[in-house]
Amino acid sequence: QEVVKVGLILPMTGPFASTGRQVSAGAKAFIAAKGDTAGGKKIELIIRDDGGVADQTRRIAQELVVNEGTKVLAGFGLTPLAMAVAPVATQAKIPTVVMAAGTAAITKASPFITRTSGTLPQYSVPVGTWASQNGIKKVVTLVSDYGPGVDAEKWFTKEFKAKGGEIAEAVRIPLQNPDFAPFLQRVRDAKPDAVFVFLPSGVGSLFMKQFADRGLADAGIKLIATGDVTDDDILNSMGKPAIGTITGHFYATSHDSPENKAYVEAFEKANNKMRPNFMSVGGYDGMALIYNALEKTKGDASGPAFMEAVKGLSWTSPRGPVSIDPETRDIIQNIYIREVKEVNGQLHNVEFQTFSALKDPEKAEAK
Amino acid sequence: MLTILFDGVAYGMLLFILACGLTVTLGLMNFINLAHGAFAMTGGYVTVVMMNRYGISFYWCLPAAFLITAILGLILERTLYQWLYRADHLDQVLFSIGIVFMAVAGADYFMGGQQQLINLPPELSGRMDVFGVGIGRYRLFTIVICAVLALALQLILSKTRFGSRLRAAVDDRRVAMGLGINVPVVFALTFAFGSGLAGLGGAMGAEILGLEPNFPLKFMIYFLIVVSVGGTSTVSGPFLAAMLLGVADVAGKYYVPAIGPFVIYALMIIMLILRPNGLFSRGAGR
Amino acid sequence: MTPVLATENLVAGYGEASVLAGISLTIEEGRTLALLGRNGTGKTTFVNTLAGVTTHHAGSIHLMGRDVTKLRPDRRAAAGIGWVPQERNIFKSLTVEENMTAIARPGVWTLERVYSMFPRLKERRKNLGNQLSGGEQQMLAVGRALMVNPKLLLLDEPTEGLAPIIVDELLAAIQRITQGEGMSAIIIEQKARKVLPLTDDAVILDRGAVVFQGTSAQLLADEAILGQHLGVEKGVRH
Amino acid sequence: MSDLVLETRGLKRNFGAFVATNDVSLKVERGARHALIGPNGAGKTTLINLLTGVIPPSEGQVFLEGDDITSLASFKRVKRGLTRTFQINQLFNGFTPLETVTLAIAERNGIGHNLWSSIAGYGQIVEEAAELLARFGLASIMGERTVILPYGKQRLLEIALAFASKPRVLLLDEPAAGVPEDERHEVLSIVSDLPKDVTVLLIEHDMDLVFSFASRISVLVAGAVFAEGSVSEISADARVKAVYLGENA
Amino acid sequence: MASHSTAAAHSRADKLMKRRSRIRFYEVVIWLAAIAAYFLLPSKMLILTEIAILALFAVSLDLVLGFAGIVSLGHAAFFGLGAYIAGLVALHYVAEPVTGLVLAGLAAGIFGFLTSFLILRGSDLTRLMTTLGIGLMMAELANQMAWLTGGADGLSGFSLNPIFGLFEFDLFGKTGYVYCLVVLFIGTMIMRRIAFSPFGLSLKAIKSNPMRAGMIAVPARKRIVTIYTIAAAFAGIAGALLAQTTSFVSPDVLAFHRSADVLMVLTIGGTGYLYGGVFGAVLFTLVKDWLSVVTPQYWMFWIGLILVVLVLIGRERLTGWIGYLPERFSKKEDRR
Ligand SMILES: Nc1ncnc2c1ncn2[C@@H]1O[C@H](COP(=O)(O)OP(=O)(O)OP(=O)(O)O)[C@@H](O)[C@H]1O
Ligand SMILES: Nc1ncnc2c1ncn2[C@@H]1O[C@H](COP(=O)(O)OP(=O)(O)OP(=O)(O)O)[C@@H](O)[C@H]1O
Ligand SMILES: [Mg+2]
Ligand SMILES: [Mg+2]
Repeated sequence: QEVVKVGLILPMTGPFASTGRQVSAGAKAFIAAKGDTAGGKKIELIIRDDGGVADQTRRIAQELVVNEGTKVLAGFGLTPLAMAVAPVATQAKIPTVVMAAGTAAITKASPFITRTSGTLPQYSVPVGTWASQNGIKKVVTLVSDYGPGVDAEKWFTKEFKAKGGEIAEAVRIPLQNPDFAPFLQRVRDAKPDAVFVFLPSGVGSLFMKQFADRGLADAGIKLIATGDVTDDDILNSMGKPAIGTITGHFYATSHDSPENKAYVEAFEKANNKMRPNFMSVGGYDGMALIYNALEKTKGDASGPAFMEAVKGLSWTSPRGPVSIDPETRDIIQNIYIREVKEVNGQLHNVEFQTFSALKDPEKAEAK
Repeated sequence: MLTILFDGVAYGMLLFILACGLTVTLGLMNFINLAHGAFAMTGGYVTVVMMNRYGISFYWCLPAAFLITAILGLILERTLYQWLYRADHLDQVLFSIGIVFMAVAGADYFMGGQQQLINLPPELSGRMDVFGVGIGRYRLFTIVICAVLALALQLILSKTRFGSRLRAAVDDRRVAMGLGINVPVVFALTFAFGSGLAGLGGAMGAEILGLEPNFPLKFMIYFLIVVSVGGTSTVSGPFLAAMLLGVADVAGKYYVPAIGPFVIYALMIIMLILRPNGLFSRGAGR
Repeated sequence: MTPVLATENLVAGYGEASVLAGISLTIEEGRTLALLGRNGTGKTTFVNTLAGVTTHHAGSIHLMGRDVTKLRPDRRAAAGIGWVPQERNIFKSLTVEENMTAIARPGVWTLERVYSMFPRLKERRKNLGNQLSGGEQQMLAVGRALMVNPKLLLLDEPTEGLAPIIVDELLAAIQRITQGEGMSAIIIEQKARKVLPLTDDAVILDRGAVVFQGTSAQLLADEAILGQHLGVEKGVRH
Repeated sequence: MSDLVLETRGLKRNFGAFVATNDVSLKVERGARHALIGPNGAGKTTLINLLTGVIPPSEGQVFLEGDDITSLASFKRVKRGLTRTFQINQLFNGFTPLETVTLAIAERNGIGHNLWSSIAGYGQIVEEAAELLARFGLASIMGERTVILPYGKQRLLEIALAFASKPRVLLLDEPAAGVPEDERHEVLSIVSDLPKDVTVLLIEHDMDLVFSFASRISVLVAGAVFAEGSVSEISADARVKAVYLGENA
Repeated sequence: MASHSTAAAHSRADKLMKRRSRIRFYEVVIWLAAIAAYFLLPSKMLILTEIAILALFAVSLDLVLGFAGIVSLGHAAFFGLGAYIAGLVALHYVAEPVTGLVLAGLAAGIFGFLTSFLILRGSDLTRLMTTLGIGLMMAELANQMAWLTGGADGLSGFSLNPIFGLFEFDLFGKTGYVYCLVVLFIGTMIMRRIAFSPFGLSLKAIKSNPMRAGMIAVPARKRIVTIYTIAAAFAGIAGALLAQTTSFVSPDVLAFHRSADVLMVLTIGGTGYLYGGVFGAVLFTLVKDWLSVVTPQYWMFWIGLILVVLVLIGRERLTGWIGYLPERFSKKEDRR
């Protein structure tokens, strides 16, 4: 039986190690559930750590392709890591599945890149829609000062303003920033109805505590955010302050579907009670995409054939129905608006509104 | 306005608590211990485990974090660190970075990679209004602890013989021994004390700075900034430096957010150019 | 009476290499010993061995009857040895006063007394160790050793770099202390003629071994030995 | 005739409130063998530090051959022919004596900034270094690392290194300290053999050496010039005896 | 008699000085091994390329640290600047690699010259922190000037023409390796000349005892500025190599860990003899790569353990033997 090697390159160490952990666990969960053959080929996963450093990612990718004969590349925790691999993908014609990084532009960098996570514009826009429909007039945006943050700020603002809202102030927080005090104080002093936040997961939880401590909620400022801030993985430890936060995202552990129930159960069992979060689903669906595409090509993993098969693929993921946009190779999926609630003594993102089958708005607009 | 000042002071104090253990090991013992953050992290994890797993009160966690980290420091000093006092600085850097790496991976292995959060007792969370100035309770608590600590440290080092014995031992170990100073004991105690302070800092900082395996690497730079700007020969230097940096950083980010991230580095470089040996270097001050 | 110091066939050096080739000598209470010899003959090594900072190979050291051969240096200081190292080794980040108080032990020697012996130190007492002139450092090294309140004072070239008038005072003071207070001392000195009139006994080392042992007066009278082992000529004036 | 080589005018230096050098106006003539003595802490080393630019003065000026050099960097003073030895050896521990001296000669010849040719290619400079080392009896150990040399040899290297810069004014700070008694005079005789137009200023507490070497003596007390004169004048001066020489001299 | 001994001293001195700069046995071995690797390890080109780049970066740091004694935790500022310049040049102007390399070296050199004035004063710790601050500010700047640098997403979308229009970069990284190796070789040879020149010796004097160096007429500041500029230029060239071989630049090239890594690499290999950077780069990269394949999540622990053990047993033992055999050989010959 022939083997198709899938190289999974992720930050397993360093500040973004939790991304690597979740994505790889999701990918493994898929193989555990669906077996290791697809399209008549045996699938072999090779996991490598890039420490979140772009030139490492690129070198590892190149080595996997050249030395290990890897047919598919996958993983990529952060935008620059994916960007660094794009030339390799193009030059070697290697299908490349982005499972975590979220900046819109990635799929434009190479025709061999596809994505199973989501883009920041994709889940920032619905938050803007929801806010404007729910009596919020004046908002301060507060985002991490780097690519994804800027994306989130831009698309939320665009949607919110278009629907008649007012942005009182746009605050950006440096990536290396131990204390949120000055930024929160700025928010407080602007007296908005709500603050829209994007911060990478982990940082978000710290933010949440300081948000509560500073009494912003008491001052009548509502917290709305992208789902990264209320990452299911650590949501529980954020405690009471998180309750009531409204976020938009493509996946919640508590998503109500049989596929998801099975997924969560298997995942928690295999990973010592760790909750699967949106990153893990990116990994899981990445494998699903690879399997489906290989089934379609009957095991042909060569770049052009594989990518042709990828276009228009659709399947039911733990997060709900998803498909791959044939034009942009980006994912089309539902975005849910959720509220943090206590369920059986555990904190959960509870979905209460669905925006169905959204495309990445940036690429949609570009046309 | 005053709230910003207050926040800045509190942030500075937090920096000081975290860095003052380093003032002891780097400043007084002249050992470049980049693993300082690893001790701080230990203190943080001690608190997390005690509070979250065993439900012990935060107030008991602080002394426990100090003690447990101090004991850990003592053990490491006796087994490893003591061989490196006379090594050159690059060796110390390499060695302590090695310790950091091991600590980071170890914490990941035992505690998992995610952010650890603690829930403070209610009287420490939230904020109160004092004459219209919003004051975070925990921040106030930090300031008080820190002020007490700084004062105590200053007294121990300047008013007791222990301080001068320690510096003598650092200046010239051989002759200090020959003149009757029990150098190994002095060093071991000091190192344990410095580690203990780091642990305390970690325990107090976890609330605001967060705690995850990369803590020692992430905050190493901040400790070093405080100690280098403050100078290594006094406690009051780093204390003032921490305040200054805290206030400047917070105010900078509040008033001029566009250049916020540069403020602390620029300030550091300027200070270092003006006072290359720290705010109160013993050489220049007298 | 037990002698203050008795060494028996002492062999010591640095690491594997031995510098001292078996030295046996004794010092009685209240007596001063001039330790002479050319460059590199092991004078410093001998004194450092007594202070405990070299590698001991063989032989024994008894301090007031107590075997201190295996004691750590800091224990020896407690047992009554005060040491003025040849290179002074002032603690550079301590002030003059801290240099002395850091190692002080209770006894007749107090800060006041050291200051009255070296008024210069009192004037500079807030100065850091590395901000002293060469001679001031030398004074401080001596003062510091006295603050240990030792039974046996080891002085390694204590007059180097001192003004002539201070040299005279220092040597006279040591003579006074030893005779008056029962302290014993070993003085290493380059200028034999200068120190011999003020000491009781004398020892000359050559290649780590004792080549002359006797009273200072005997040695001073013996031009042949002085010339042979110390290269001291008759005509040198002082 | 009386050609002033080195002159200070109202030189002052404070350390905090403490005045280490107090209004020193010193004149040294070309070719002089001038000694500087005084109690410990009188400010002799400080004065040398001021003359050579190791520390800047608080007030006053320094003139070298008529030019004001008060704010000139050390290395530029050396280029103008003013150099010194240190009371406590200041050597390059990891260097061999040969490398040490070769570098000094290379700098004197202005090729120190050359970063392209190998230093070994400058045959004349190496030759000169070898000669100088031989003159100080250091030839046999020229390839050893300085730090492991016996103290006496290091002391000689310290002096040889000052010679390597071919000074026209040489300041010696207790050159004989740590050198055994019977070798002290040898060291000073090498200094005495310098060409007649080289000026030497010597600090020393060994009066045998001072009196046999110097032609003129300045006595410094508490930072200020206390007395100045010929050997016989100073050695007979009762005030100098009282503050510095003591009765034995 | 006397003239005879002077003559003997002279010939001895001549021999000793010549011996200093003689090409050592291990140097030849290194370069031969590097060439052999091209033929013997075709599947390892990428990691070898990475080693070559890191080696050049580390050797350039050695000029500053090992020779002038200036510790720097911000050397990545020059590396990163070089990388960005090379990337921008390729993106907007010429895609010919050597041109980009030269321009990157120049830009980094100029930046090195400008910042060198900040590190003239102060203790080790002060310099460590000043350089660190400069590095961090550069990293933040790269993040903020997204219009030029692409911000956190990095600078991509450029590709390079064949070198001199002849040798095309291939997916196996063969061209890349040869390209980097040649640059490393030329760079090391240039730095080697500098090391054994009067200038190089004067740097070591400044490092060993700055006060005395001044007293033998060494203009310390000028020399430090010069060497810092040169080292910055080489670091910039190393950065440019990275950008060109990966066709990508992200703010990561300026990150703190890069400065720390290179310091670590150099320390492992040993400072002050140039090849320390090369040995360190080889060891560090191979061990790290091996460990991160064996245990992707916990390799840091083992690297840490290795560092600790390395220091405890004495890191000079790792590289001390390198110069030893040939040294011994010539010493014997010397005794005769
Ligand atoms: N740290 C050391 N390591 C190895 N050998 C040493 C060390 N210190 C001294 N020696 C050697 O020991 C021998 C004796 O040296 P010592 O310092 O005891 O002589 P000394 O009589 O005090 O001479 P001086 O009059 O120069 O002070 C010398 O040959 C010297 O080279
Ligand atoms: N950096 C400094 N800070 C404070 N005081 C200093 C400093 N340097 C020197 N001094 C003081 O200045 C005085 C003069 O010192 P200097 O070294 O010039 O004396 P000296 O005449 O050379 O004495 P000696 O003969 O003992 O070497 C001393 O009392 C010394 O303590
Ligand atoms: Mg001696
Ligand atoms: Mg002096």
